This record gives sequence, C-alpha cells and structure tokens, in this order.
Amino acid sequence: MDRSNQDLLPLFSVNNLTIAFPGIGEVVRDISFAIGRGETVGVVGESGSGKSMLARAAMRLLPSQATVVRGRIMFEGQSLFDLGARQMRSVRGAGIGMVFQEPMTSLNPALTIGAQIEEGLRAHGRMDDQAGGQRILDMLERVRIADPRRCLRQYPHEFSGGMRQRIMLASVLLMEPKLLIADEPTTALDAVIQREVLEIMGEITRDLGVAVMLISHDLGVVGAYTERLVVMQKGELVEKGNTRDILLRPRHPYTQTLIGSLPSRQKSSSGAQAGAFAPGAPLLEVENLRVVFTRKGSLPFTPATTTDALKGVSLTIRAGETVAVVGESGSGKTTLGRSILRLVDRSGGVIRIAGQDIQSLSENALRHLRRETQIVFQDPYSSLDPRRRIHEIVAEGLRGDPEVHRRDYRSRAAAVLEEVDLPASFLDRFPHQLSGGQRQRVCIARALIMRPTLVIADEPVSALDITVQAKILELMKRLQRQHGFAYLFISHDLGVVEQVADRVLVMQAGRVVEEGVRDAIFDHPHHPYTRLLLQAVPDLHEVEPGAYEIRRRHYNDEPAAPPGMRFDWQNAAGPATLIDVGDQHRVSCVPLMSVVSG
Amino acid sequence: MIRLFRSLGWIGFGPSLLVSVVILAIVGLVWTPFDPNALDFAHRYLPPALPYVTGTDHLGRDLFSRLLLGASTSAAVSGSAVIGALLIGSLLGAISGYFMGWPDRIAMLVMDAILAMPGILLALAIMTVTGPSVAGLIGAMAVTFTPVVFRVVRSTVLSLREKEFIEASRALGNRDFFTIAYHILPNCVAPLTVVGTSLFGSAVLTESALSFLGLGVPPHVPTWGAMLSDGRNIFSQAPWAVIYPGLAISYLLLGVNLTGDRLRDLLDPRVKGHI
Amino acid sequence: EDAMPVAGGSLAIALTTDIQGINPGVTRDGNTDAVINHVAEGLVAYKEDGSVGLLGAKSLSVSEDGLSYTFTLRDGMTFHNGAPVTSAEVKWSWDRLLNEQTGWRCRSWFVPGGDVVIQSIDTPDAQTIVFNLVEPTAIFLPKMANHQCIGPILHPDSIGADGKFLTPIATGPYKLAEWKQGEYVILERFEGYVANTDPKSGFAGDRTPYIDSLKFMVVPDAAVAKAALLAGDVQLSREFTPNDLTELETKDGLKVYSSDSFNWKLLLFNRKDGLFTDVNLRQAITEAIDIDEVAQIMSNGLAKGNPSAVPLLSNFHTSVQDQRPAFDPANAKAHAEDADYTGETLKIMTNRRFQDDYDTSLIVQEQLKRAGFNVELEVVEWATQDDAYYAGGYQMMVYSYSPRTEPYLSFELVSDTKPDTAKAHEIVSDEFTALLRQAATTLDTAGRQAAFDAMHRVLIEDLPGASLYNPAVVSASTDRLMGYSEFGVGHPRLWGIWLAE
Amino acid sequence: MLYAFRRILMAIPTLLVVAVIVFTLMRLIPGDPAQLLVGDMDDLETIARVRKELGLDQPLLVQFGIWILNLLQGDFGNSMRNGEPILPTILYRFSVTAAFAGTALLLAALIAVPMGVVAAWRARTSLDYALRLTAMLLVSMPTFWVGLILILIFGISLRWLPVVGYVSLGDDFVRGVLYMLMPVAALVVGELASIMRMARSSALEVLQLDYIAHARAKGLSERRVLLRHVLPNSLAPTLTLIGITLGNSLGGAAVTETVFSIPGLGRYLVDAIYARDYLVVQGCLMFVSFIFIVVNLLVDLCYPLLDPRVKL
Ligand SMILES: Nc1ncnc2c1ncn2[C@@H]1O[C@H](COP(=O)(O)OP(=O)(O)OP(=O)(O)O)[C@@H](O)[C@H]1O
Ligand SMILES: Nc1ncnc2c1ncn2[C@@H]1O[C@H](COP(=O)(O)OP(=O)(O)OP(=O)(O)O)[C@@H](O)[C@H]1O
Ligand SMILES: [Mg+2]
Ligand SMILES: [Mg+2]
Repeated sequence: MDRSNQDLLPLFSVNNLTIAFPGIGEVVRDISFAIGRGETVGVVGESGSGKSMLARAAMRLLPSQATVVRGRIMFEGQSLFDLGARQMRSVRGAGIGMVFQEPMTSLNPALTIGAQIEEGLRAHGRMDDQAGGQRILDMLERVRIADPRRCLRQYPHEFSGGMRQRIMLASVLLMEPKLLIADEPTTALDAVIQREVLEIMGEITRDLGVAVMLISHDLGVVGAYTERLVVMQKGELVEKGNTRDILLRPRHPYTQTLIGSLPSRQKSSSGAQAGAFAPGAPLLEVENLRVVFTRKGSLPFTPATTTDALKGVSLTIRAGETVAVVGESGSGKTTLGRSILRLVDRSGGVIRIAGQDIQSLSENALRHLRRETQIVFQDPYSSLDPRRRIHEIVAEGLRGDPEVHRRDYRSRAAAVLEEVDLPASFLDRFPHQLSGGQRQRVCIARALIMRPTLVIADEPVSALDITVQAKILELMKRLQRQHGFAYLFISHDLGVVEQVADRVLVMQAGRVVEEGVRDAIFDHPHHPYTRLLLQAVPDLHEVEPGAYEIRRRHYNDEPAAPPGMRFDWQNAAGPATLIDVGDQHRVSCVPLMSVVSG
Repeated sequence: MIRLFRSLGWIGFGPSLLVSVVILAIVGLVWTPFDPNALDFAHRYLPPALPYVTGTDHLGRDLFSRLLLGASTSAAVSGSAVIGALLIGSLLGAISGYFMGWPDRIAMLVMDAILAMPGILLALAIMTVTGPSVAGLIGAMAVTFTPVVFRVVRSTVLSLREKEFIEASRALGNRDFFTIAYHILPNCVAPLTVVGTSLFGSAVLTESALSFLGLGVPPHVPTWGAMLSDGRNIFSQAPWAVIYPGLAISYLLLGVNLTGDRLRDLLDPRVKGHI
Repeated sequence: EDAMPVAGGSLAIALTTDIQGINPGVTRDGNTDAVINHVAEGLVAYKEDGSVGLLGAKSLSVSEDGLSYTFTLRDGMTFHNGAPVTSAEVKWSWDRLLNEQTGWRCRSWFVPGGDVVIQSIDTPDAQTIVFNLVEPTAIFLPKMANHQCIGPILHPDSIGADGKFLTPIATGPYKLAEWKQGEYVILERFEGYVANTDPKSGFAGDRTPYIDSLKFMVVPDAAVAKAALLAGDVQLSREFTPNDLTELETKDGLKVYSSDSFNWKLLLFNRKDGLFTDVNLRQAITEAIDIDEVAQIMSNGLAKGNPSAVPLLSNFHTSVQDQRPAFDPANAKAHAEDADYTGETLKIMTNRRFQDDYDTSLIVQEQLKRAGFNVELEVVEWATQDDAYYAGGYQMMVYSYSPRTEPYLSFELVSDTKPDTAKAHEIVSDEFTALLRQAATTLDTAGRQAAFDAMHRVLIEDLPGASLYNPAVVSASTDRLMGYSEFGVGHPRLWGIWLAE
Repeated sequence: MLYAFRRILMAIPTLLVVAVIVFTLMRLIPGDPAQLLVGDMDDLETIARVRKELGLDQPLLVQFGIWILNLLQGDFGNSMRNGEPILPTILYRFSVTAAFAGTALLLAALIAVPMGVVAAWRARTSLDYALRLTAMLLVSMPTFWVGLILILIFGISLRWLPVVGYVSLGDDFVRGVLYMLMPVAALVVGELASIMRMARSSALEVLQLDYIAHARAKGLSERRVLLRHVLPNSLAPTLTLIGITLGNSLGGAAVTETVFSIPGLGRYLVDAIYARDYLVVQGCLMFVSFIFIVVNLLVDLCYPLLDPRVKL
C-alpha cells in the first residue's frame, strides 16, 4: 500500500463491531466510526454503554470472557484482529497508546516512574540511543513535571492524582503513537486539576499530530476538547458527527436528554435567594468549628500525625434553605457534614441545632437529634448494607421510635418509596439489585422517613450518570418544596451547585474562603480560588431552546480586595477572616500589613 | 477429565462431594453393617471381602462400619471445633474491631500470643490438660483456630467501619450493639464462610495429626483421622486399615477445599464480577 | 548358628525414645537402662530364670547368720580407662550411691527405712568386698541385681572435681562413644573386657562383646521402626507386638525372637471408689474376664493368662499361683448383684502410649460387656494415668509393671504397710504385711514359697486388681545376626552376638 | 532499623502473655514430673525428694517469678528429666528443624508461587483447573500419611533413601540431602496448596488492575507483564502467609519429625509434654513464639522491597 493511498484511508476505523459476554449478551452492537490522522474524537454515553469495551477492543485487551462476535477494527490499513500476538504488541504503545481512567491504579506502585517509562520504550526498541534519556526528560517537562530527573527515580505514590495522570500521558506519548485512546482520563480528578490535564493533553497531541479518542460520560468535557463526537447508548451508536453541530442540533432523543440533563442555573426554587435575609431562628448554627484528626502512629512510640481538616468554619442555615459547600478535594467538606451529626468529634467551636449545643447532649438526646437531622451519603454503593432488604433499610430508623408499631414498618417504607418514585415492588430487593440512581433514592427515602428538618447531602449525585443525576436533583427539590426542609448540599460539582443552591460556601484547605448568595458567587467571584474553580469547568450555554454551545466561563473584571487588604490565599492554620464585600457576600482577606510583618 | 469436571459443573463438584459425605454420615448414624465398636476375635486382619467391605482390624472390628460411623464423628468433631472458633472469634473480633481502644488491645495481645504458638503443639498441650476426650479435642482445636477467625473478622470490621452504611446506621440513632448485630456481623458471613471451610480442612488434618502424636478421640468415637493413625501400627499386616481412612479423608478434604474455593469465588465481590 | 563368633561390624538398634542420661541408675528409664546396661555393671545381675547370678563378682559367700555378703571381684576386671578394678573403687562406688546427693534411684531400698539396710561395707583386700546388713534378708541380692538400679561400679574419675558426673568410666563390655541427644547413642566395644567365667545367662555371666560398635537410634514411631528394619536402616528392632510375629516371620532376611517376660499386666481396681469398695464387685469383674483369651489375643497365641503376681517364668510360680476366681460370667452376674451393681457405667482408664495397654483394655471391655457390665474406656495420656495411679481418681485401670524377677517385689506393688500412703488399689492389712516380711526374711526357698502362696491367696480374695498376663517380648533382626535371643527382663543383650559373613 | 527495634519491643507483651498461658497450661496438666521420673519404682520418698530438687514444692507464683526472671537473663533452666541446660538443646534442635522446614517452605514457595501466578493468568481454563486440582489433592493428604507412603515406596520398596536417622548438612552434605529428601517432600506437599491458592488469588486481583492493562497496552510481552508487574505486586499477601507458615512449621513439624525420626524441636517439645518436663515445654514454646514473631517481623521488613508505598 503506497503512502498516498494510506493517507486517504482513515487512521483508525471501527466497522460493525459487536462484542458479547456469555450470559450477558451483546454489550457493544454494530458500531462503526472512523478517526482520521490528528483528529480528536469524543465518545460519550451513560455508564455501562460499552465505551470501555470499545477502547479495550482496539487494544485487543478485552476481558478473556468477552468475544468479538463480528466486525473489525482497522488501524493503518491492517485489521487488528488478524494480527499475530507479536505484531499486535508492536501496535500497542507504538501505534495506539492508551491512558486509563484511574490515575491511582494505572501505574505500577512497585516500580519507579523511570523504569515504567523506559520499559515501554525498550519494548519498541526506542531506548537504545543516548537521546532516549533526554527525550524522556523533555516530555516530562512538557507535561509540567517540575523536576523530571528526580521524578524518574520516584514511585507513583509520591505523586498526586493529577500528576500521575500527566506522567501517564507523557509515558504514552513518548512512544509516539498515531492514536491516543483516553478512557475517562480525568473522571477521578477535581475540576481544577481535570482542566489542567486535559489542556496539556490537547496541547501536546495537537503539536505531535496525534489522533485522540477521548472517552467520557461528561458531555461538557468531551464537547470542550474534541472536534467530532460519537454518542453511545446501551452498546449502540446513536449519533455521530461534528461536536458543535451535535450540541446545537441533537437529533437522537437520547442525545437530547443527555444535553437536557446538563445542570444549569434556574430561578431559585425556594425563593430563598432572598432567604438569607429572611428573619427567623436559624436551624443550624456552626461557629468556628475546628476538627483535627489525629492518626495514631501505626506503632506505639511513633509520633501521631495530625490533619487539620477544619480550621474554624462558621455557617448558618435557616429552615427551607439550601446551602451548598464547594471546594477542592480534601478541603473538608465531608468532615463538615459529619461533624454536624457528631459522627466526627469536633476539636473546637460550637454546633447548635435548633438552638441546642449538640456537644452537651446526652447519648439519648443525641440519638433523638440525629433523627431530626439526616444525612445522605456520597456513595450510593457503600451506604446501603448489602445484606439487608430495601424495606429493612428504609424502615431502620423507625426502630428508635416507640410510637411506630413494628407491623407498620413495611407500609411506612412503601409510602416513602413512593415519595421518591420507587415502586413498592422494590421493598424486597437487595441493594445490589438496584441501579446507582435507585440506590440513591433509597438513601434519600431512608432519610426522609424520619421526617427530618435538615438534610445533609454529601455529594449525593457525584457517582451518578448525568441523566440520573438530573432526576435525583429534581426529586430533592420537589421534596424540599413538599416538606420544607433545609439542605446542606456538599459537592465539588459547580454545575450542580449552580442549579440547586441558594447560598454557596467555597472551601479550601479546611477554611471558608468565600461565601455568598449563588448569583453573587457565580457572577462576581472575588476570591482567586473561587475564580480558578469556576473557570475550570466548561459551561454549556443554551444558545436557543434545545441548542447549546460550550463556553468557558470567563470573568473580565478583576475585583479588588478591600482597601488595605489582600485576598487570603495561603493555607494558614487559623480560621479565615471573612470581609463583607456587600450583599452578604464575604471573602477571606488578610490585612496587607500582616504580610509585611510576617 | 477436565471436561468431565466442567460438564459436571466444576461449581457443583466440591459441594456434591460434601453432600455425599453428609449422606454417608447420616447413614452411619442410623445403620452400620456391624457394631463399629464390637471386637470379634475370630475375624481379625480380614482383607476387604464380603461381608467386610473394607476389611477388619487387629481386634476384628469391621472397618466399614467404623468408616460409616466415622463420617459423622469426623464431621461433628471438626465441625464443632470450627463452629466454636467461628462463634468466639467473630464475637471478639467484631467487638474488638468496632470499639477499638483497650478491649481491642487486650484481645489482640491474647490472640497474637495464641497465634504465636504453633497450633498443633498448643492443641496438644491443651489436650493433655483436658484429656483425650471429644470435648477436649474440640476445645483445643477451637482455641487454636480462634485467632484466625478473630483476625479475619476484625479486619473485615475495620474495613466495614469505613463504609458509609455503618455511619448511616449511627446517623439514624442506632445503638452500637444493634449496629454490630444488625449490620456488621451479617456482613462478616461471607469471609467467615471461606475461613470456615478452610479451617474445617485444617481441623480434619489437625485431628488426625493429634491422634498420630498420641492424643486423639477415645476409641468409641472412630474419627477418620484417628482410624488412620491407629491403622499405621498394623500397616503391613492390614494395609486396608490405613488406605481406606486415608482415602476417606482425602475425599472429604477435596470436597471441603473445592467448596471453599467455590464459595470464595461466589462471595468475593471482586472475583464475582468476573465470573 | 553354631558357627564360631567373629568380631567386628556394627549394629544399629531402634530405640523408641532417647536415653535420659548417662549417669547409671540416676538418670534413667527403661530405654536408658537397656543402653547403659552394656556400659556399666554391678557385682551381680539377673539370670535367665530371674534368679541372681554373678557378674562383677566371680564368687559370693553369705555368712551363716545371713548378715554379711562377701564378694570376690572377677579376674582381670578393668575400667574403660584401663585402670584395674579393686575393692576400693567398688566401695567408693557404693558409698557414692548411698549418698543422698547422688540421687541414685534405689538408694531408699538400702538405707534405714528400706527393706534392706546396709550397715557397712568392708574391703578386706583388693579383690574382696563385704556388705554387712542390719538384719538377714532374702531380698538383698535381688535388689542389688536389679536392672533398673544396676549398682554400677564406676571409676572415681567418672566424677569431676566439682562433684558433677562427667561420663561413665565403668566396667561393661561396651564404652560410651557418642551420645547425640535426640538422635543416637553409639557404644564401642571395650577391648580390655575380661568376661566372667560363668556361662551367659540373663544379664549375668559371660558378656564377651564381638560387635565393634552399637548404634542405638531414636525412632519414636513403632510403625517407622518396623519400616526401618525392613529397609535395612536398623538391624535390630524391638518394638513389636506378638501380632507382628506372623507377618515378620514371612519376610526374607529377617529373624524373629520372642520370649515370655517378667512384665506384669493387670486390671487395677480403685478400692476407695464407690462401688469398688465392695469386694463382690471386684470379684464379679474378675470372674467376667477370661484372662486366657486376653493373653491369647494379645500374644497371638504365644502366652496364657497369669492370675498371679509371680511371673510364669519364675521358679516360684507353682500351681497354687494359678488359682483364681474362675472365669464364669454367670457367677459374675450374681456377684455383681450382691454388690448392688445396677448397670452403672464403669470406667477403665487406659492410655495410648503403650499400644498393648490400650488393646488389652479394649478386650477386657468387650469381655465385661458380654458379661452384662456397662463399661467405658477412659483413654488418658500416660502421665495422667500415672498420676491417677498414685493419686486415685479412677475406677479401673489397665496397668503394666516393668519386669520384676523377684516375686517379693511384685507383691510389694499391691500392698502398703501404712494406710495414709497407700495407693488406691493397695491392700493394707497386717496379715499381708506379715507375709511380706516373712518372704523377705525367710532365707530358705520352701519357706518363701509358702509365703508367696499365702500372699497369692490373699490377693485372689481381696483383689486389688485382676492379674491378666505377662506380655511377651518380640523382636526381629537381620538374619545375619547370630547368637541373639530375648529374655524375660525385656532389655536387649548385645554381647555374645556377632554378625555373620 | 528503629522500626525493627520497636517491633521487638512490642513483642514483649505478647511474649509475656505467651509465658502466662504456657505456664498456666503446664500447671493445669495432670501428672507429676517427679512421679514420672521415678516411674513404677514406687517410692514416695524419692518422689518427694525429686519434687523438691525440681523446685515443684514452691508456690506457683514463686515458680513463675523465678522462671520469668531467669528467662529475662537468658537462662531457660535445666531439663527436669536429665538436668541438661535447655537453651543449648533448643538451639541445636531448632537448627535441625529450621534446616528441613525452611528448605521445605522455600521449595514449596518456589513451586507454588509460579503455579499460582500461572493459574491466575490462565484463570478458568483447563490449565488453571488442573493446577488447582493437583494442589488440592496434595493438601488433602495428612502429612504423616504422606510420610509413611514415601517411606514405603522410597525406603522399603525401592531402597533409594534412608528411612530413619538424620545427618546434618554441615557434617556431610550429600548424605544430609539424602536424609532430608523425604521429610522435605512430605512438608512441601502439605504447604504447597495454601501458598498456591494465596498466590493465585492475589495475582488474580492484580491482573485486574489498570496498570496491568497499561503494561500490556505499552506492548510488553506476557512474560514480562507476569514477571515484572504481576509477580512483585501479588507477592505481599503470599509472603505474609509464608511467614506464618514458617513460624508455625518450625514448631509444628512434630509430626514430620516423628515419622522421619528427626531430632527436631517439635519432637523435643512433644516428648517434653509427655514427660511433663515443664521447663522444657515452657522454654520451647517461648522460643518458638519468639521465632514466630521474629520471622513475621522479617517478613514485614521485606514489604518495602515489594511495595515502595510501605514506609517503616
Ligand atoms: N468482565 C466482564 N464480564 C461481564 N460483563 C462485563 C465485563 N466487563 C464489562 N461488562 C459489561 O459490559 C458492558 C459495557 O461495559 P463498559 O465497561 O464498556 O461500560 P462503560 O461505558 O465504559 O461504562 P463506565 O462509564 O461505567 O466506565 C456493561 O454492561 C458491563 O456490565
Ligand atoms: N478519618 C480521618 N482520619 C484522618 N484524616 C481524615 C479523616 N477523614 C478525613 N481526613 C482528612 O481530612 C481532610 C478533609 O477531608 P474530607 O473528606 O472532609 O474532604 P472533602 O472535602 O470531603 O474531600 P472530597 O471532595 O475528596 O470528598 C483531608 O485531608 C482528609 O485526608
Ligand atoms: Mg468505562
Ligand atoms: Mg468528601
């Protein structure tokens, strides 16, 4: 095949690919699409739609039980399924490179970064020359690793998730593949880091002319970084085409729902946008809360390590209000939620629920209080006891209530399930027989049956598909309207927060750095961290009904700190000083003086 | 051969061996061709031939009857030891892992100490105290197995503690003991089943080794392990006195181990996803 | 067999447990005795029939009054270090043995409070040694010849300057060459051994060694000991039961030996325990046991039952000693009823350490069941049973006494003079004590026989236990081994034997 | 180093508990060493004297105190049976046991780990089933039974190998090996299966991780993937198991030692239990527990080699 001819053919094409598992059936059905040289193609679809199987098929790394029923995958004019094992190995890495989803497990913890990078190069005979070593250093520099030489001698665990993903990227791109397959490369990272990794990836692949197949369930991500789009649903390809075109004119109903499910700002539901000013006793008051975790040395005599998870956080929630807490991973959001229920012991500060200091409560009173305040955990998979039936789980809280008779448990559970739109037939199921969204509903039902006044929702939708996520959010709002309870809504997903919150707290490293009503925060963020956070998420703008466009948030104005102050941007040990910049919008600042003197 | 196992459903092969032992045990309890403990001096050292299917020993006892009875005694002795260890070990392990603190430290200390002593020898020492009775044997084995169970349960509980459903239970205002009984222990069942089967295998072997070292069950409780170890003295005159008990033990253990593997595959969620 | 002995070669012998030590008569047990017996010698030793023969002494005379025993040392007798043996060393040896610090296991027999009290030991000349007793007794020589005590003649260099025992520099046909604890003991032929001129009999008489080296190997498991013999790793193995005989006899290249023994197996009754206080029950049980059948099965037809404390091998075993409550299950039932036995569970304590104890109890249990008794075995660990033997806490137990060639010593085992120290089975009666004394102090054979007969009659009436049988000793060796035989004390005798070819 | 030191310090309370358990156990056992020493010679005076000599007439607490104090000074006391000092005997016996039990375990690990990894690699194929079935058949046979069968075949029928006795490797290497073959084989048979299972299941787990897929995606050969990525990462749990097995088999080889007449520590201990040689039993159990703890400490110290995340 001469060169010109090759140029005409797409670099990579999938033809009528069908993959099946015995006992499960076809998980990828009749999929065809092509990727040209240097082209970036996104693959989106709900969880379980077969995206990963597709990627693995391209590497011929399908699980051993999976069979390719029909179809083929062509790469540079060769059918991959016809290659011998040795030929296939030369395609892997050198022809097609792959970056995996989970940065924590995609590097071998037992080998140094250097060894892992070199090993790939050596397998393709690219490590022989002197230049090899230098190329590695150059590439690491390009992915913005600060000290590449040192990095080579280090082990994966010495790097954060984002760094690992960049190292992965470097190691894959060093082999100069023609095609890079990235299977959800940033799903596990928080927004700021996600953006950094994707930017670098885009930049280098563009420079090297590497084609990219970017797999994600996040339409925003794929939309922002790819030229063409493939949409999958339940193993089938439902739509493909130019990214912009699809966003503007989604044809397939599934694509339409997908886009429609994207969170967007709506008119504040509870009208509590003004609620911040509404009088009435606060439901929850947190003052200067501090939590220090002491991890005992793994042995006696070893010094204990302490983590200041919360360094003096204050907040107030009134009845019927939704207060969102956002912030980077590890900033203490979850800890805040847990300490309100005294699931975590505070080290300082006061928590008052309905005026009562929860620390002074007796065991019994605390149990009563916990019933008033319910928590919905982040992970729908680990927050349900796998060995209990749904009705037992939902009704569990009633056991503490002497007024409810045992035989009424079931009917009460059924009633609550109905409220969260689950049929009574689910009562006798086990959690594993439910989907993620259904489980999350069960979690909500479990909280709801207690008729709480305050619900702490710790990332209640982060583990869910975007379509399911939309449904849950809708449900939560509806329940709030019906029962009037207040939410403490914890999330790192700004889109979601923008949709539901009345007020927003931005946290960083155990401190609140900015606080205010939703519109103020999203429209006029003051603190640099808030701005960074907001700019990291690609935003989908409704250009006209049903038609969207991806836009980067961008803030032109650079708000100045109050006179004599600057924004507090350091991880100080103490609480932040919040300075009012108007309309209950408060930002953490430090006097300029202190920098001079300190 | 392998085809055969496959077509049998490899999955069902181990359990079916076990079931057949259980059936034998039940038969043995109800009926044996001869009195398993009756001496018959006129029929000593008889090689396998009807009516003595597996021959007789040096005192003219019918080995087949003893094997039949031995099925239930072996299973009962090893089973009770394992169940005892499971009960004590999981209770201690659950409490220790859930509350941590000083009860945990003390329990760990004692369990570590027991674990540090070689099992068979500890069992031997305990049995010299209790005497070679069935209860003593069961007790001795239970004590040596307890730390194994304890460790498994404790580590399971430690990982369960991190699970949000345990926090959820506390958030609902449940008492600690309720949480342990209602959420923690049921979730230890899976690892315990796996540990239990493997311990059962060790129990059969330990019991036989103890008999070999001179401290086993009394003679009217002919476990297979004891029969095997008794038979070795008349090995050359009556090889059948060791061959059949040996085969019986191997058969039982094969069933137990296969079942254990199968259970592990079934119960381990990580492996489960890939069946 | 008649071929002339040839010197040389080496022989490996299986031993069930390691020896306890090398201090003759002090660190000891059965296996230790069996080994040390080749190294250390006393003045006298047991003969084949259990009577006392000469070993270190070439002659012995007893004074008229029976109070002084004069021994003349064997000619040419030397220690392993080459020093000649004189009466001085013998006296030194005995003084050492009688010193409490030494810890000789038989000391209490010979000091005040014991049966035989030595008043003084004289050495009129280098070859002569005289033991003076406090009162005349028939059991001085039997006790002196006892194979457990040995009464070893040692060279003073055996003891270090600090009084610690170093190594046995003794007079036996073999010298201790190497003891690897837990593994083996090697004995080497003592080149300078000049044997007694009396013919070989039992442990006494001519003990000329031929084989160069003897290696006693520790083989804890009996089945393995048999395998080791078959595999040729050891040439002599003695851990057999009579039941092995038929099989071993068919094997090529093996010789099989067996002998009746002075061992004594019996079913002891705890006369302090409830039902068993009633002699009727003891009698009922005795009547329900067919001791001949027990002996038959246990010895594979070699032995018959022995109802008496006097071993079948002993010259004192007469027809009187064969009397016993006749085997009669019907009578047994009647007696049991007299004793108000109403089907309670009776327990026989036994152990697994000694396979023949265990098997015997199974047979006895079966016989008692046939006679309508409800009997269970209580299998305990040997040390526990031994403890029960001393402390009580059992109903019946199958118990074996190690060989006692002198009937007096056997009768002693079932009686006690003081009620407060008596063990649970023992007879405490002045009549019996008097008879014992008579057997000890009477010097003429007929008088002793009368005492033994009388004691036997008491025994079968009072029934401290049901005497069962004297277990046989069975061993096997390579057929190259010449001149070997077993005898009733049960220890091997590896002198006077040689390897063919 | 500091870590090792601390771990040893932590072992002290454990050993103390072992001491209490062992001591109590021994005093609960019916039977009296003095009576056993005297045997059926039936002499109460001698028994009383021996008891006094052995210090058994002292109150229990005093006996315990004396024992512990001596132990702390490294004095294990003397055997009640023959007055020999205990520690040298223990050390010698231990060296014997360690030689063959260690060899056996090493061999078992060398065979079982690759078997396990290969079985995991080819999980649920005929090869996997065949390997697992083999291992299971082996583990289903009691050790002493395997030993007797080996003796029957190689000792008696073929006469290739010596049946009883023991020659230390240091004295005569070739003969020493001959003597070790059968006991080692018997132990290997018993230990193979559990190690293989552990190796298989942890390899199975590792095989599912992304970095294995990544290694393959880099174009590495299967051999390299298994050796360099699967094996080291799946070794940690197996190593723990090996540590526990070794610790146990050092004390628990009593059965093998009995069958093959090896003068090892296990046999020494069993004999001592039967003879009620309290000090020997106590000393042995303390020693074995100590070794167990040390072996497992060594295993822990190996972890950083396998997994750089582990910091000691
Ligand atoms: N080893 C396996 N055995 C059986 N079924 C499997 C296996 N791996 C995946 N599947 C099934 O194949 C289907 C497609 O899975 P795939 O991993 O490709 O989904 P995905 O689109 O990547 O989802 P996600 O977004 O959650 O990663 C799913 O229904 C899944 O249950
Ligand atoms: N049980 C604990 N013991 C010790 N440290 C803890 C514990 N729980 C949390 N931390 C630490 O406290 C800090 C805050 O954790 P937290 O889980 O509250 O963060 P988060 O904002 O919820 O993060 P994410 O978005 O990743 O869930 C982190 O540094 C975390 O490592
Ligand atoms: Mg996927
Ligand atoms: Mg969190």
